[in-house]
Amino acid sequence: MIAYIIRRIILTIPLLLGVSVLSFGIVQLAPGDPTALMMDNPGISQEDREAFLEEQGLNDPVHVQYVRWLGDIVTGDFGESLIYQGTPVTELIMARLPNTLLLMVVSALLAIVVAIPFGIVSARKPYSLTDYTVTTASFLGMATPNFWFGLVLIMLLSVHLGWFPSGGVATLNEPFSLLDRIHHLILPAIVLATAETASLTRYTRSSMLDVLDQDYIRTARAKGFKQRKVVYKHGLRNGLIPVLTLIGLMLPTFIGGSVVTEKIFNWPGIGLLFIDATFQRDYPMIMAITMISATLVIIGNLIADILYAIFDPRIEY
Amino acid sequence: MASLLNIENLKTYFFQKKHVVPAVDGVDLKLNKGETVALVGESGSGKSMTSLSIMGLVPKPGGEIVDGKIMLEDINLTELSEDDMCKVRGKEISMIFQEPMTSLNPVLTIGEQLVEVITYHQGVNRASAVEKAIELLQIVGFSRAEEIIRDYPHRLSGGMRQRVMIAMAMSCNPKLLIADEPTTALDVTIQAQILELLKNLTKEFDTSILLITHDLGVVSELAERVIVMYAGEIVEEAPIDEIFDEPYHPYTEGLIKSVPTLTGEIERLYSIKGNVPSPDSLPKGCRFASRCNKVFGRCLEEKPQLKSISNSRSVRCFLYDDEEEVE
Amino acid sequence: MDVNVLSEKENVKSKGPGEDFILEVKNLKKYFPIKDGILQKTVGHVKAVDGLNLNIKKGETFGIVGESGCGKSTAGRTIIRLNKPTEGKILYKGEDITKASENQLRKSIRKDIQMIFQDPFASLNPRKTLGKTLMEPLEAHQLYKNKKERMDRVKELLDVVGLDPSYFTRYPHEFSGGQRQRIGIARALALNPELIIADEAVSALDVSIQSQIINLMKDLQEKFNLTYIFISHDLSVVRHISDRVAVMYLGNLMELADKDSLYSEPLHPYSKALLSAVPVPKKKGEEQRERIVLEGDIPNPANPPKGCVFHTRCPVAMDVCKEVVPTFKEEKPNHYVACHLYN
Amino acid sequence: MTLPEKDISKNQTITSPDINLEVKQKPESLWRIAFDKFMKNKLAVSGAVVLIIIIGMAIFAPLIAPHSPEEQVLTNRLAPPSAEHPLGTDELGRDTFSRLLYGARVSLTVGFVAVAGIISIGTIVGAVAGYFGGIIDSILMRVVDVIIAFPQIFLLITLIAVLEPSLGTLIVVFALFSWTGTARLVRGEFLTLRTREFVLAARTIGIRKGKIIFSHILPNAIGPIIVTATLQIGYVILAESTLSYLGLGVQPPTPSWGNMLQAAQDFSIMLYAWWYPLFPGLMILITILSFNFVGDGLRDALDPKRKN
Repeated sequence: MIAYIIRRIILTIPLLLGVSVLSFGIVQLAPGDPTALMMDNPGISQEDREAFLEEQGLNDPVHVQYVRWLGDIVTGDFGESLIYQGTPVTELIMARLPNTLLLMVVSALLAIVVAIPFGIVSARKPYSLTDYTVTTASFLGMATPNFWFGLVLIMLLSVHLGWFPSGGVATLNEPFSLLDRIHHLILPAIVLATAETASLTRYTRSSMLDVLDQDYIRTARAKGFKQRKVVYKHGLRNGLIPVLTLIGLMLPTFIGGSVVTEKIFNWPGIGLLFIDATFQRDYPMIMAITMISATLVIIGNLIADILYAIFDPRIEY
Repeated sequence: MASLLNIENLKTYFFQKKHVVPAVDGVDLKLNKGETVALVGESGSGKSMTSLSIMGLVPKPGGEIVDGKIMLEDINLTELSEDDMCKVRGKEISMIFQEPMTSLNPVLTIGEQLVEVITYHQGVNRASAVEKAIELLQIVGFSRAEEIIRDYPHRLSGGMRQRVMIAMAMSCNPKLLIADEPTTALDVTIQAQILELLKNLTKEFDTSILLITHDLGVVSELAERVIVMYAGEIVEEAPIDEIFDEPYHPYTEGLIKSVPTLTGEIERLYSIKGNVPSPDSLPKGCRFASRCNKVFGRCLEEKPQLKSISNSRSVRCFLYDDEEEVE
Repeated sequence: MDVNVLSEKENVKSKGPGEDFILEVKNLKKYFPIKDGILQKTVGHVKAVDGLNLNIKKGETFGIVGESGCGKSTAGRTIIRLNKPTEGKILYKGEDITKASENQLRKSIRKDIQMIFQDPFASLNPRKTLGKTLMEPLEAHQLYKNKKERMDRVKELLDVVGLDPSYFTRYPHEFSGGQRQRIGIARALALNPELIIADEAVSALDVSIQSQIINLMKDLQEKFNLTYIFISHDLSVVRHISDRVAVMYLGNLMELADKDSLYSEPLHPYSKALLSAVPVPKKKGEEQRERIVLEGDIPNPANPPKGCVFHTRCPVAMDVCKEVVPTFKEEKPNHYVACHLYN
Repeated sequence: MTLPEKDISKNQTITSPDINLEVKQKPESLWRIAFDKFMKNKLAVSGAVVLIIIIGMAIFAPLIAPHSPEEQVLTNRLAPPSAEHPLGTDELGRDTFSRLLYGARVSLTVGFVAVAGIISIGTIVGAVAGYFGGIIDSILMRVVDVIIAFPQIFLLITLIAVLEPSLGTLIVVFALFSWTGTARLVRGEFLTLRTREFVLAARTIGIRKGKIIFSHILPNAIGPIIVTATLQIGYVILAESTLSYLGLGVQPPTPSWGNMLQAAQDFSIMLYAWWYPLFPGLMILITILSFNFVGDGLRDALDPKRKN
């Protein structure tokens, strides 16, 4: 088992290298150089610009720049932000990361807690009224654009009814209060969780339906177990093993979704930071965030794979 | 001999959007205590569906027992509630299936799967159930039973898994064991092991077996009586030592002659022409008429009934219609 | 492995004067690599076929029997070059096709050697009509002048295998298993082959259909002077259809003989056990045959036993069997066996 | 007791055709069966009808739209739905209904064109990887792994920000970075199909590689490809509207469902003109829902394992 985990971890190294090449490469596609915005400032002269380019090593060939960048990020140094001049990118990201993680973890838990029971209930009685209701809801959930859903919720529950704050992580200028934090978290968490809850429900349902069709379920029934025990003891674990992988694969969508959700709710997380960075062409920041998010995805999948191996005895190491 | 299982006029139909498929269409079947009876037929003959009907496991939605009685001693199984039926399954009647590779739950250990059925039906505690499980595994031929109970199914070969299935089926000392093609998926040398095991076990436990198979060789290894099914109906019933020498129904005869022998005395195999009729468009008369080489006018018009020819034999064929019933 | 070379020589030596072999297989091996580890290095091999020597005579039916995992199907697929052989030689009419490229094969054996597959449901392309399926080989080899002639040929083929030519435009899902197997046979016949490898060709069929197909194959053999390699796990069927039979176990040949001598007096303990394991319908007054029930399971072909591969299950195993690979030799005229009992 | 003769004569002819084939007028191809199955699925059919209506509206937008999408009537800003403006007007007094119709053109164009690209790239990569296997497969799949590791939206946002947003950029970016799922799917299909017996049979007959891929394997993999294409269109439309909403997609004044919502975030709009954000969002929802229904219906209809 340990050997398997180590092997899997080692296997991610080339993947991370590939990811770094792409993160670095995309930004190189940008026309002009990152000093373009600076030149709008009349206080900066052509000499200053040259000096800046030289200092940042931007005059070097691309591969040299890449290797240097890679060397730096391995030590956790993503360079300095071009916008928040002089502040290390890592510092800015670390300041925002807890907010994003809070939002993602809460939404993910919400999605799992809602989706799996509904998926199972749906699969136990396919084509029943419950199943149709759950299925309809999941179809709607998958088709609803989350930015619009957020907008509608804000319009209805914040603007018109005033039940929830329309954005931010906490009320400004107030001392820390857990209730206040939760109050701010509810709407963004729901918005971020909706689409994933819907697809996870569908997936759980079809996975359970598959399992309930297997020969060993018939064996369990032939032993005289009641339907309930058959579903929960013999079906559930088999049915949830593939769901585990899906949860791992959901991670990129969650991270992606957080960009939009943070934007709507003005949630000061990585996503918001990223959008601001793209509009202002803060290249070190863009590279850092894409690199970090891809790394998170890879780690997430790694964990899902390892869990899969733990839960499925058929996987041999 | 006291009768253990008595099926009367069993009809299990499948309701599809366009048509109704009579998978089992009026089957009468008797099984005595300690007896092994083989239900023989080709695919689509309704033999497996008969066994699932007895177990109350007809696939739903779609499948339904529409008529008939299934008496296990003096209980009519078709009238039992699902909860009561659960007390019969696995305890009074148990079943082993064709596919040992997929019939065990892959994420539970062998021990867990054996223990759960023992504790469930016998109300014993876990420790004694584990002991019983080890004992059962030894009975079915595992020398390292203590290790096997901690193993997962995928570590075992097909033959070993079928042994586990048999141990599981025998764990509550059932009155009836339904074996649905128990050796079809296995290699011959493994098949021989399993047949040997089944033979010894039923003697030891005094369990009746309903053996479902298409293999006439397997039938003669295990069964005392043979019932031949065709297109949802029983066409012939006979003791094992008569059927191969003197089959009555043209279908049975064709079936026997179709199989090449190990001694190779037949130069050319007999072949029954055509295919089994599709169950959603059965003919009006005898269901075998279109393939029968002794067909005559009446067969196409009228449906023959299953008729006793002697006290141990019956056949569904007009050729025997003028026979006196022998009491 | 030297042993196999030896036996090959013997096998060849024993060939009577003037006997013509359509196919010669010499020390054929097919190993499938087992990959593992970070770099997916090959850590071992499944020795599916491990030194096979066969000489197939023109016009005969050569049966290969064995249980699952014995390598019989791999042998068939390697002979027809669906697999690349790991070692050894395959000679078709004296021409070495062991290493021929797909292009060379198309010019040489693809017309002459054909295959009939096991699963009638998987062996036909579900999106092609019967007509298209049968036209395809004719088009691929540009036989016949025009479409009309090719269609005539297809109709002729359908007639030969007992299918109504009006089925030309039907799709596979409209046919029963037996009919599909007839189509598979028609496709194999389309190019007028000399050798047909039938891999479990009747195993998936119900008995009443199975006999139809067996009879058809026998008739076609007579009519077109075909040579068959008939691969099956069913000993009765193999006996019925074959002239000579080879018994395989774990990638190795155990015994090879004319069917009568093999079935009436098998020499190898495995063949004996195999034959005795087959359940047969008993007639009245017939004695219960003595049965040899083998202990245990077939070992994993990735890790076959040392010495004689059968020694772990052999009821008469000796010490020598655990160490030394037995030679495959002619114990009686035309009756070969690989067993230390006969040394 | 005498029994009648039970001898069965031996002269069975082997050429007797199996007689039990139902007589049908026309051979039923798998497409025909799939179509029939699809037509029985009410949700799928209604999804298809809605899509046809939406596509029709987009094509005939100039004929249907009551106003020009760019016509501003500054005196009539944020008007509620009325006979003149069935879905009200926006903050510049433009007719929402007309803008929705023209927005549909943008969304559908991006959806269909990008997916055409996605499917082409994905199918080619997947087919090559799946059929040839080995080292080619390993390299291609590692590339897929790398792309899949990025949350899609990050790649899209970065690229579009870097490359300047436009309709063309959107399509190219979608096509270049969303094909991975299709590639994996096609590869999987090829891996299973290439070992199927009918493909082996084609090889023993001596059919050329190219023909085997295009005439034997691909037609049997086309079902899942069509399904994924349908679902992808919905996904791309969603992604396009998200980007436009963020200001990275189609640029105003060209209307798109996403950028119409961008303008609607304003607090006062939410307070006084609730109908304005409602309709573009509903259009996106209905369109994607319809694509999902159709995709799901196709999955059931094209899956040969599901009988009836």
